Amino acid sequence: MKKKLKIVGFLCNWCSYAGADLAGVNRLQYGHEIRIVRVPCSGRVNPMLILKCFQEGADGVLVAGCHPGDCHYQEGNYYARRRMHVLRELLDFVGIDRRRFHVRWVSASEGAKWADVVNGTIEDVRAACKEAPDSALSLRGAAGATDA
Amino acid sequence: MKNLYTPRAARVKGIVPETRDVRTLRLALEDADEPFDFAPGQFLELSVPRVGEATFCIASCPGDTEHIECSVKRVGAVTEAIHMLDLESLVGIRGPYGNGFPMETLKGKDLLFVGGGIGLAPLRGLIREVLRARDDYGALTILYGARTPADMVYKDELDVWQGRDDVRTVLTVDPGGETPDWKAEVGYVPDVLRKTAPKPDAGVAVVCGPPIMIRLTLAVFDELDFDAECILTTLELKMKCGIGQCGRCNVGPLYVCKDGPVFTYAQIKEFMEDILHI
Amino acid sequence: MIAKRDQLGAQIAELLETMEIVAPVRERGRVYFRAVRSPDDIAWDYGTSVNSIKEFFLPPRQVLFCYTSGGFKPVSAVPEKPRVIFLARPCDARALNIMDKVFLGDRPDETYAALREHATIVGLACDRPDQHCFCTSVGGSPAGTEGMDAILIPTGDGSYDVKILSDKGRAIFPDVPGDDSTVPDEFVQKAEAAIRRHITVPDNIRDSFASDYWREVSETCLKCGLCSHLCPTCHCFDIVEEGDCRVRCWDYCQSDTFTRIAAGHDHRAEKFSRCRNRVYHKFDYYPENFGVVACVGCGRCARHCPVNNGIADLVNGVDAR
Amino acid sequence: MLDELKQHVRDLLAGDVAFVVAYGESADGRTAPVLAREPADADGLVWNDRCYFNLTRYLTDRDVMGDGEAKIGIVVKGCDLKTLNVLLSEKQVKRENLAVVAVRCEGMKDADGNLLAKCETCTVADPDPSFCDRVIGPVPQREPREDDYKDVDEIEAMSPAERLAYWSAEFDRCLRCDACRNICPLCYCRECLASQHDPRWIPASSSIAGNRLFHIVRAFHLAGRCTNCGECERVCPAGIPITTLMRKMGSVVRDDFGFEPGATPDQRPPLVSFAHNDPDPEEVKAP
Repeated sequence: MKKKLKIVGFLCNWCSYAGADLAGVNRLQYGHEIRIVRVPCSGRVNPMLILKCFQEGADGVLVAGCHPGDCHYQEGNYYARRRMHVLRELLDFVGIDRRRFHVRWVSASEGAKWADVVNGTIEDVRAACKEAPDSALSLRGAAGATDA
Repeated sequence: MKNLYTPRAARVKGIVPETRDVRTLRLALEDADEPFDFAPGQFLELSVPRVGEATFCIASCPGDTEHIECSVKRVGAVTEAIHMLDLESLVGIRGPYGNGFPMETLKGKDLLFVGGGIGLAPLRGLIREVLRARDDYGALTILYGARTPADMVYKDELDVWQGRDDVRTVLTVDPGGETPDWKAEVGYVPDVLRKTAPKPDAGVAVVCGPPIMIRLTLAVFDELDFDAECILTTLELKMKCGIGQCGRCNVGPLYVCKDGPVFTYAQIKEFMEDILHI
Repeated sequence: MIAKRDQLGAQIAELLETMEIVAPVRERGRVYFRAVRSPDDIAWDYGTSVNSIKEFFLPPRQVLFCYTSGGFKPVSAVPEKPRVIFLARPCDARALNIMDKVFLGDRPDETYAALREHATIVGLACDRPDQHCFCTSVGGSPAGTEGMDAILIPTGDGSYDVKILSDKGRAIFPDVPGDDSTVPDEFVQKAEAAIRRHITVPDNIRDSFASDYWREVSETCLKCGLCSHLCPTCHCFDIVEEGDCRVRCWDYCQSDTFTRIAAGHDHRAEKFSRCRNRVYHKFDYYPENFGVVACVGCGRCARHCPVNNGIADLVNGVDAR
Repeated sequence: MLDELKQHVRDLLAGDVAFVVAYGESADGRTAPVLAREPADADGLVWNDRCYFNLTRYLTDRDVMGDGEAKIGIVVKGCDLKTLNVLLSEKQVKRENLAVVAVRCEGMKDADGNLLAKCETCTVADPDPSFCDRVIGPVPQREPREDDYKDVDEIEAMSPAERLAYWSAEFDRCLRCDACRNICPLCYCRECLASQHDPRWIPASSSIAGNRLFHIVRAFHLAGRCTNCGECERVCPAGIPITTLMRKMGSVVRDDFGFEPGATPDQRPPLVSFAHNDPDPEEVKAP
């Protein structure tokens, strides 16, 4: 049975969320495997939120914010960039496929880029799932017997 | 294989708002033909599916056969979830656990109930039981305090008790908590207790409330020269298993869940520092 | 009957077909009790193990039940294959009898009871205590057989004198004549003499409850759970929600969340009171409730304490005041 | 040397210092952290190759420090000074309340008498006097070997699936005893995220997924802060190579942000700062 992917997207309110909105207004098609959570800024995304998504069974996570230099709050995404870089390195080091977790910069005018980013992410996560179905962080898998 | 920790399914059959952060649940077990025999003062473990389990004293009395009642103050994850429950919600019940009040030794005695805040809950079951057989007991005094009049639980019942001439009911609110129309006492429970100064030979005192109130109230009883054997208190320390195995609710060698929650002051005096550490 | 290591190994290989075998194995230079795949994994000549065998009776994580649409479905934590625990030291085996008091008392824990019933314990008399071992001070012996179904007594040269102690033991060693189950005096004396650490549990320990001693000796404690997790008699647990299930898992009394309620009150908020409770639980409350000290002198708390402040020293020091 | 240390501690205790965190002996005669409170307590202090404890751990221990307003003394090695610098830069201790006594160090040894790995590559055996109030002992003669990060490289050379398998086996053994966290001088959070009940970020029980999460979160929280004292790995009863995880984090902040944790007492921790030319998380580094 082909499993339906679940990808959580954290989108900054000012750029990426608006970019996704633009993609919608322009009726651009992209994968529906993504669920979007709007956040004020990519700098708001605590790594714990990302890990929690995996814990609850997400197959992939995408964090998207304004391009570095364009942050609505001047520098929020610079902090995010550092943190997400460290987190990606760490997850990779413990063997969690880095294709499951992406950090992309999408501006309010980049509707088409948003569609590409989502499709690219879905493709990557699908490829990762093909090699290992579980993110290795999911507690749903580890919780033992669950009600069918 | 079954285990001790699998609860019995129950449904919420009634919800009574008591104060802004306390509500009383009326619960009915799904397997109602299986008995749920309890004594006043015993407690149960109430589960909210996928949230957790917490310990609550049974606020109803054995005579209330229709429902089991628990009063729940909203303080943490489980109690928060309990406050979100609707009628007919599924919950889990384990118990009853604990020893309960020594009803036989209370018979024929003058009784003084001292309660604070949500601490009236375990006393309420006992008071109801006592009032059911009023003639079996001596003089009854109820001293109950809360932060403000609005924080008092079981308001209807307080009215009933106040209206009875065979019960002396003293209500008090914390200094600063009184409203313009508040007619009763103003002062912390231990201070009001000192003022009302019951006699040491008054019979048995039963105390329940927040830890600080219990501690200060017991100190007042010491001042008033009460016999520590004649003071009962019902403790609620953190519990998990409810059956004396998980190891956290002990007071010295005694487990609140198994040997309590009702203790005489004499039993726990030695370990006061370890129980009511503030 | 004298059996050689390779004979026992061959027997274990045979048992592995129908049973789960737990035995000491070497990992990163230290010895742990683990389920083994082959007798070759076994560290026959081990001295002390890091973990005790309690995890095979009180699992570190046990799913109690799962939620269904209309209620609660209990989950069994008992493995299908029966289990044999090989080469358990007398201290660890005896600890099970001590835990029985809690879990097989007036409200028997079904899982614990089943896991106890399910397991056969083949002990190994101890001729390799280290400087932290003090079993003889708390009612145990390096040659003790409490809690065992059979015992192997090392006779040197990789041979063992096998003694049967119960029917379960006989089922594992059907060829051993069961007429003699005593450990030879000579071994007992030599083994007991090899225990170098001795502690005193004062009779009047209760009198020190209010002493400043507890503040002083607990100063450097980190409040971690290392000693509790390795202790063969520590059995405190937590009950938590995980996903769609409720889980019982190990907990430890030094933890900040052990006694703290949701409203914030913590009746043992200070380090010293937790430390004191830990010592009293083992050496005062447990004897009062169950007639036996909840310590078998395995020495793990001292051996592994991150700051070298073991329970043995804490209780031993009480009397010195 | 030990006499000089004892005398200095004695003098401190005779003065305005409430207590000195130092190395002494446990009741069973092993080297252990002690709190010297009276001048006479200084007699029991020790200095030997088993003084591996990083005593700065106690500087944020609320049961020990109380309100933290009293002046106290602490005995440190050069490596511990790095941790102290992190604590100072994170404003967890007040420098003016501390009498820092540094001891020159020839390296610490494990139970088998082998020099600890961190000591082989130590470059701070002779502590920087500007970070402390007193330096005691003869100048060490040891030549440090250059840190080759072999442990980290070995794991990076594995395929992702091998890495996952490797760490799964390690994390599976974790008992969740919290010893690594509780001995860590930089795990000073009043309420650890791993213990929080509401929300429950990390499961309380020991399972591979939960344990993995615990160690990932701990490594992340120590990224750019950990000074590699190695206490976590030393105390781990399961022998999990925690320092390898920490060293990987250390190499990321060093290589990508040019940051050395604990180098000075007034650094801005790297994860609460940034540079305009930081690498992009999606950038794949050349192997």
